[in-house]
Amino acid sequence: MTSQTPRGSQEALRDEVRAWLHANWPGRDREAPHGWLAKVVEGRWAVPRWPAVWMGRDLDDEHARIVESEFAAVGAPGAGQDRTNLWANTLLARGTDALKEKLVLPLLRGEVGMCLLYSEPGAGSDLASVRTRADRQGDHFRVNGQKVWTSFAATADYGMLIARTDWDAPKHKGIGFFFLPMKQPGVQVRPLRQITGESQFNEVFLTDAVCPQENLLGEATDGWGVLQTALAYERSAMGEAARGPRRGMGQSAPADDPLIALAREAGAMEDPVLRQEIAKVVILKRLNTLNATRAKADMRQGTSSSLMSLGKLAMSRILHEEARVRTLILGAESLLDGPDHPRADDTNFLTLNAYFTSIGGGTDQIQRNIIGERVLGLPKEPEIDRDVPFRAVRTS
Amino acid sequence: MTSQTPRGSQEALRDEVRAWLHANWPGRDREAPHGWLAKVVEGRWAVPRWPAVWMGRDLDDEHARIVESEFAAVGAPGAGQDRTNLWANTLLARGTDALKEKLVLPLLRGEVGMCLLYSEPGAGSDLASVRTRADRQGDHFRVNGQKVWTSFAATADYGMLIARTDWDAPKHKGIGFFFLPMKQPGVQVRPLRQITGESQFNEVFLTDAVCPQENLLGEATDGWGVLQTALAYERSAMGEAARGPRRGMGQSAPADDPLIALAREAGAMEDPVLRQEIAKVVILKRLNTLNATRAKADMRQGTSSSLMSLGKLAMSRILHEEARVRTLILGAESLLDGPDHPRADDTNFLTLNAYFTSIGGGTDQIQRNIIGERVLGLPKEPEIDRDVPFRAVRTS
Amino acid sequence: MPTFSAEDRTSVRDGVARLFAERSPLSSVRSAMETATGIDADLWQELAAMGVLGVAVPERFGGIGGDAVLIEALMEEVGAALVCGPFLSSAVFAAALLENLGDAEISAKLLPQMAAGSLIAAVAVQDAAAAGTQSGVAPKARQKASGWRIEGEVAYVIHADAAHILLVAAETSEGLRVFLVEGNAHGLARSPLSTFDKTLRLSRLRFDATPARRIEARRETTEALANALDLVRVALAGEQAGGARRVLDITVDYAKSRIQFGRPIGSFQAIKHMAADLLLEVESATSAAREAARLLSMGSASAGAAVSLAASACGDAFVKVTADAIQMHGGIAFTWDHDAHLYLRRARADAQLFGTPAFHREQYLRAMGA
Amino acid sequence: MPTFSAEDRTSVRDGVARLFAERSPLSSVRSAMETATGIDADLWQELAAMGVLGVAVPERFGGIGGDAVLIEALMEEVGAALVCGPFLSSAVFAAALLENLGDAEISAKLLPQMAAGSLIAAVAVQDAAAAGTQSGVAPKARQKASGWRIEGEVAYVIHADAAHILLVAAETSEGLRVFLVEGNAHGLARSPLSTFDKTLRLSRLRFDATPARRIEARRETTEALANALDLVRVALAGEQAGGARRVLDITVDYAKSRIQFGRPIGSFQAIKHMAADLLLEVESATSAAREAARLLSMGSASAGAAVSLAASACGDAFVKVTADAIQMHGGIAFTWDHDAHLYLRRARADAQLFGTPAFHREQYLRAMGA
Repeated sequence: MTSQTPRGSQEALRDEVRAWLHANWPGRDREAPHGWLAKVVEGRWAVPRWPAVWMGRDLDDEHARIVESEFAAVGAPGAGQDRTNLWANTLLARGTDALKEKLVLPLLRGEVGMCLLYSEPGAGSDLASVRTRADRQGDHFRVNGQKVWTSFAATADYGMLIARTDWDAPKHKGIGFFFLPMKQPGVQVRPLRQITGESQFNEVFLTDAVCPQENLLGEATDGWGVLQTALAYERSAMGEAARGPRRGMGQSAPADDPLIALAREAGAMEDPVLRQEIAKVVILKRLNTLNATRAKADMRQGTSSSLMSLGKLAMSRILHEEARVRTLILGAESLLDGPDHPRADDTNFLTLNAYFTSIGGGTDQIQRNIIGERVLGLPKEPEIDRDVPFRAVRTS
Repeated sequence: MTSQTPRGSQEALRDEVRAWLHANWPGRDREAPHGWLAKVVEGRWAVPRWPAVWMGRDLDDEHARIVESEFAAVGAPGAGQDRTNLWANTLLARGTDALKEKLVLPLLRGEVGMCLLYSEPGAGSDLASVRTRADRQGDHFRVNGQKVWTSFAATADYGMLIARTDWDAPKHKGIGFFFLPMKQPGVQVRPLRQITGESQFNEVFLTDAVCPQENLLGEATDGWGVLQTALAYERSAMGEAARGPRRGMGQSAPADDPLIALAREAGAMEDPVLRQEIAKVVILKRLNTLNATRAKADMRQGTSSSLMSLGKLAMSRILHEEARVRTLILGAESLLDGPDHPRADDTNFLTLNAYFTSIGGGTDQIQRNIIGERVLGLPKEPEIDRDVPFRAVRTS
Repeated sequence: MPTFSAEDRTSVRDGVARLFAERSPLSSVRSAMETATGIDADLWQELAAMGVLGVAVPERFGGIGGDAVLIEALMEEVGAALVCGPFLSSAVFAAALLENLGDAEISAKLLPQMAAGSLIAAVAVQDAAAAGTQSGVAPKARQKASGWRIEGEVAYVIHADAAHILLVAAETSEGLRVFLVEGNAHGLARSPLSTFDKTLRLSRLRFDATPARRIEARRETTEALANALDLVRVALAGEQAGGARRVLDITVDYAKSRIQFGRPIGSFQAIKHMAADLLLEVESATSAAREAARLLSMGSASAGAAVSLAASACGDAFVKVTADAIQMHGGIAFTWDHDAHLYLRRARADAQLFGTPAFHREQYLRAMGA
Repeated sequence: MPTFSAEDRTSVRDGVARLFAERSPLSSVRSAMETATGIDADLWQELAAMGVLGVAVPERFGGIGGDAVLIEALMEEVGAALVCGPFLSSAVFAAALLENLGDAEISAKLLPQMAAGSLIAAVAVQDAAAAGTQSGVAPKARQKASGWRIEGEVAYVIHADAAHILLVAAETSEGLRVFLVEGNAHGLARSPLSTFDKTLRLSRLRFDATPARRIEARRETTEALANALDLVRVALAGEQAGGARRVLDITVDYAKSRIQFGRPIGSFQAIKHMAADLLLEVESATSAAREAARLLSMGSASAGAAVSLAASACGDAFVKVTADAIQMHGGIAFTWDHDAHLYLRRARADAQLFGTPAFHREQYLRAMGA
C-alpha cells in the first residue's frame, strides 16, 4: 500500500496543515473557539476535495485524508466536510446556483440548522410512496402533508423535503426534492414521544407551506434521483461515524467492555451459562470492529466494500443481543427503572432503543433486501406498483 | 363433550366390533395373519365411513372412531383406512368407475403397490410448474419426463402422477392427474442416494410411458384440483401418524427422553451450559406433543385446528436443534461415524436427516407461507406466473 | 375439586373478555397505570360484581371456587387486555395462600371481603416474586407479651402499595409461618420501586417490630406456599399466553392493512414468516399453560414439572412475540402512543416474576429426575 | 518475521487458487476422499512444486518461510476448494512444531523433505486435535539403554495413516517432550477411525515400547506446542472462512438461477434474507481469521485472544453457513451427488478440531482477563 502520488506533495501538505493548526487551534483536545468553523472554511480546510470556487483545494482522497488526520490529531473539528456534510454535499451536487450561493458556505460554517423531511406515516420502508404534495404556483411551490421522524425540526432553518409533484407519473417519477424553509406559519412541529420516553423526533405538519422555486434541487420530478444522492452522502457519513470512537455499546476493547463490567459487578462472571452468553456478545462487537477496519482498508484501496452495508445489520443484532444478555445478568433487578436503579434503567433503555437501529433508517428487513440485491446481486422482487401512475397505487 | 348420537348405537357397535375381533383376531398385539386386510374389508371395518357399496357402513366420525379404537386396543391393523389410505380415498373421490371397480378394494386389501410421481428436478416447492408431459393419443396418454423423490418406485404397481396436458393454459390449469402403471418399459427407476448415504428415494424416468384413458382422475386439465384432494388426504394421514407413538426423536415422555439418556451417558448432565441446551430441546418436544394433543381435541370437537399445520415446522426445528445439542454433548466424538461409533453415527445421521423434514414435503419456507396465508390469513405474494400460458412461464 | 363444567368456564371467561373489551381498552390501561395505585377502581368493582375476584375463593367464603383451569383461562384474558391491577397478587396469590393455609377464622374474615373487592391483599415472601433474588434481611417473627412482632424486609412485593392487608412469610423458632399484617400497622414501611412495566407495582417492605397475627396452618407452611406459588405460576403462564396471542393478533391485523410497495406488508415473506414462527410460539405457550392448569387442578403428581414447563415456555414466548411484534410494526411501534411497547414491558416483567425461564428450565429437568 | 510483501502473498494465493480450480474440482475431492490415505498424490506434488508445502518452512530448509498471514490466506483457498489431504497436519502443524522446537539436526533432515512433498508428518498430542477430549492413556517416554521408548495412546490424530513420521508429545521425568517416531516403528499401531467428514483422516495411535528419538528443544516444549497450535488454529480459521465464503457463493449462484413460481428463488425474501445474514457471517469470519493471522505474524501480545476469537467465530460461521446453504438449496442438496453436504461435513469436523467454539469463547474471556 505505498502511495501512488509523490511523497513530497504529501509532506508539504502535512506541514501546511500543521502550521495552520499551530497558528489557529488553541491546542490538543481544547474546545473550538467562537467562529472556528468559519476560520476552517476560510483556510480552505473544510472541503479540500471540492473545487477552489467553493473554498476547496481540488485534492484527491489521499491528500484530503492527510488534512483530516492532522485535524483529528489535535481534536479540531470542521475538516472533511466534503465527505461528512450531508447538506452541503447534496446542495453542491444538485442545487440551483442561487441556492448554492445562499447556503453552501453558511452550511459549512454550521450557521444553518437542517432537518430531514423524508418519512411519512404512510411512507416508511417505502419512501417512494410519499403523499405530501408540492404544487407549483407561479414562482414557488405550495406544500401540504405530514412528515415524521424528523430530528431537530424545531430549530431547523431548512428541511430537505421530498414531496409529490406529479400524481400521474409512476411513484418514483413524480417526486420533487426541496430545501423547505422551516420558519414559516405553514410548518408546525410536534414532538413525538418514543417508546423510551424520550422525544428526539418530531412530527411535522405542512399546511400550505411555501417553498421558493430556487429551493428545488434537480428537476421537479427527479427528486427520487436527488434523494439517492443525498442518501449516499448520508450512508457515507454514517459509515464514518460508525468507525469513530464510540462509548458504551457497539464497539470497544473487550477488556473494558461495559457488558463485562456489568457482569463483574453483578457477580455474573462466575456463572458458566452467562459467561458463554456474554462472550458471544463481546465477540459480535469485536467482529463488527474488525469488519469496520477491513471496510476502511478496502475503501482506502479504492475498492468498494460490501462490509459497509453489513455494519447496520450487525449493530442491530449486537444491540438487541446485548440488551438480552444484560437482562439475563440483572435478573429480577431488570424489573426496575428510573434513576434510582441505573443498571436496570440502562438495560431497559437499551432494550427499547435497540429498535432505533433495527427499525430506523431502514428496517433490518429492508437492510437485508439491500444487501441481498446490491451486494450479492440477487434479483429484486416483482414491484407491482413500479410503473403505475401513483394515483392508482395502493397506499396505507 | 357428551355425544350427540344415541349412546345405545355406540355400545352396540362397540360390542359388534369386539365380537368380530374376538372371532377373527389372533389376540392382543399378535402378528396379522395372512389375508387379514381382506378379512377386515370383508367385515366392513376397513372404511366404515364409506358407503355400503364400497364395503363401508356410512358411519359418522364418532362411530367410526369406535371401530378404530377397538382395533387399536388389540393392535389389529386395517381399520380407519377411510382416513388414512391416501390412494383409496383419492381414487374413490375422483376416479373413473372403471378404475374404481378395478383398484379400490385391492388398495384397501393392500394388494397394490403405490408411489407418488409429483416432484421433478425443476418443480419442487412449485409443483404446478411440472414439465412432464402427458399427451393424449386415442384411448391412452403417452407420458414423457422425469420425476424425483419417489419412494417405493421399484416395487409400485401404480404411481399417482401429475403431468402437463395443456401447454397453452396457465400453469395450474393444464395439468392431469393419473394412476400411471409402473410395470412397463417406458418407466425406468433409478435409486437416488441421499446425503445420509441411504437410498430411500428414486428418480423415475418416463419415456413414452403409456397410461390408459380410464386411469385419468377428473378432467384432463383439472389435475391440480385432484392433487389438492390427494394432498389433503396425505396431510390428514400424516397428522394421524404424527400423533401416534413414535420412538426416539420428536415425541417422548421427558423422563426417558433419549437426549437426556445420551447426556447422562456422556456425563453432560453435570454441565450447566449443556443442561440449559438440553432442557430447551426437551421442552420443545414436550410442547409439540401438547400441541398435537390440543389439535386432536380440536378436531374431535369439529373445529379445525391451526395446530395441525404447525407440527411439521415445529418438528423441523426440534430435529435440527436436537442434532445440534447432541453434537455439543458428544464434542469431538461427533467427528466419528459408522457402526463402531453408534452415538456419533446417530447424531450425524440426525444432523443430515433433519433436512428430510425441513425440506421434504414442502420446505420450512413454504410451510411458513402456508401458515401465514391459510392460518393467519395474510395476503399472498404477487404470483407473476399465475395467469400466463405455461409455455411463456420462466422455469428452471 | 373442579366444580365448573367446560361450559361454565367458557361463559365466565367470555363475560370477562367482554368486560375487558368494553371497560378496559388500552386507553384505560394507560390511565390506570399512571395512577398511584395502578388500579382501575371501577373495573375492580365490576370484576367483583361478576364474582371473578372470588375465583380462587371457595363458595362457602363467597367465592366461586374456580380451579386452576378457570384461573388460567381468565388470566389469558387479563394478559390479552393487559389489565392493570392486583388480580394476580390479591385474587390469586393471596387468596390461594389463605385457602391453602386453612385458618378457618381468618379465611372467614378475609376471603369474603377479597371476593367482594373491598379488601386487597398482598403476599410478602422473600424470593417468591423474584426467585433467586435475595434482597435485604429475611423477616423474622418473635412472640412478645403483646403478640407477634416482625423484623426484616422483603423486596419485589407485588402490588403491596394498595394492599389493605399483607400476608408475610417470616421465620419463627418453629420454622416458617405466615402472618397477617394490617396495611396501616405500626412499624411497617412500604417503599414503592419504580418499574419498567408501568402496569406493575413493586415495593420494598420494611418491618420494624411490626405487630402481626399468626395465621394457623392445617399443613406445612412451605407446602401451602408451594401450592399457592404453583397456582400463581400457572396463572402467570396464562397471562403470558393470552398476552402473546393478542399481540400476534394485533400485529397480523396491522400486517394485513399496512401497505408498502403497493401491497400489504404481510404479503412479504419477511413479515409473513416471522408471523408463522410467532404463531407456533403462541400456540405452544397456550398448550403449556393449559396443560399445567389441567394437571394442577387434578392434583397430578406431574403438575410440578408441567408448571415449570409452562413458566419457561410462556415466559420466553411472550418476550419473543412482543419483541418481534415491534420490529414487524416498524416505526409506528417505536412511538410511546402505540401499545406494542406496553406488551413488551409486561412480557419482560412477567419473565422475571416467580422465576425466570432459565430457572424453570433447570426446575423442569430436576422434576424429571434429570 | 514476514518476508513476504502483500503482492507476493497475493501472487502465491492466486497461484494456489488457480491450481485448485484446475486440478482439484470437487469431483477430484470426491475421488481422493474415497482413497485409503485421503490424499490426491498428484495435487500434493503440484503443491510441492509450487513451494506451498514449504509455506511454514524457513528458506534455509527449502521452504518459502511464509508467515501466519500467508498461511491463513492459503487456507482460505484450501477451505474453498475443500482440498483433501494432510496440508494442515503436516505442512502447517508438524512443520511449525519442528520449527518452534528448533532441533537443528532434525529440522535440517526433515523439513526439506516435507517442503519437497516427499515426507508427510503427523503430530500426536493428547488433547490437541480434540481439545478437552481425554482419551486413552497419555503417552509416556522412558530412556532405556537402547534409546527412548514410548508407551500409551493418542486418539484423534489427524492424517496419521499416511504419515511417514510422527511427532509425539510424551511425558518424561523432565516434563513434556516431543519425540520423533518412524511410521514403520516397531510397537506402533495405527487404527484408523471412520469419520463423518470423509475428507478427514483420524487415527488412534497405540505405542507399545515404541522406539523414538527425542527432539531437542531450544525453548519450553509446552511453549513450542502452544505456538504451533496457535498457527494451526489460525490456519483452520482461514479454512473455515474460505469454505464458508465458497459455500455462500455457490448458494447465491443457485438462488439466482433456480426458478420457482416463475422467478429466481433468490428474489424471495426467505432466501434473500438468509443470504444477507450469511454474508455477515462470512465477512465476520474472514475479518477474524485475518486479524488473528496479522497479530500472530507480528508476535503481538494480543494474538492469543485474537486466535480464540477467530476459532470461535469461524467455527460457528462455517457450520451455520453450510447448514443454511442446504436448506436454501432445497431437495437437490439432500442428494449425495450435490456437494453441499461435503462442506457441511467439513464444517462440523473443523468445529471440533483444536477446540470447539464454546471452548474458545471461554478462552477468549480468559485471555481478556474476564
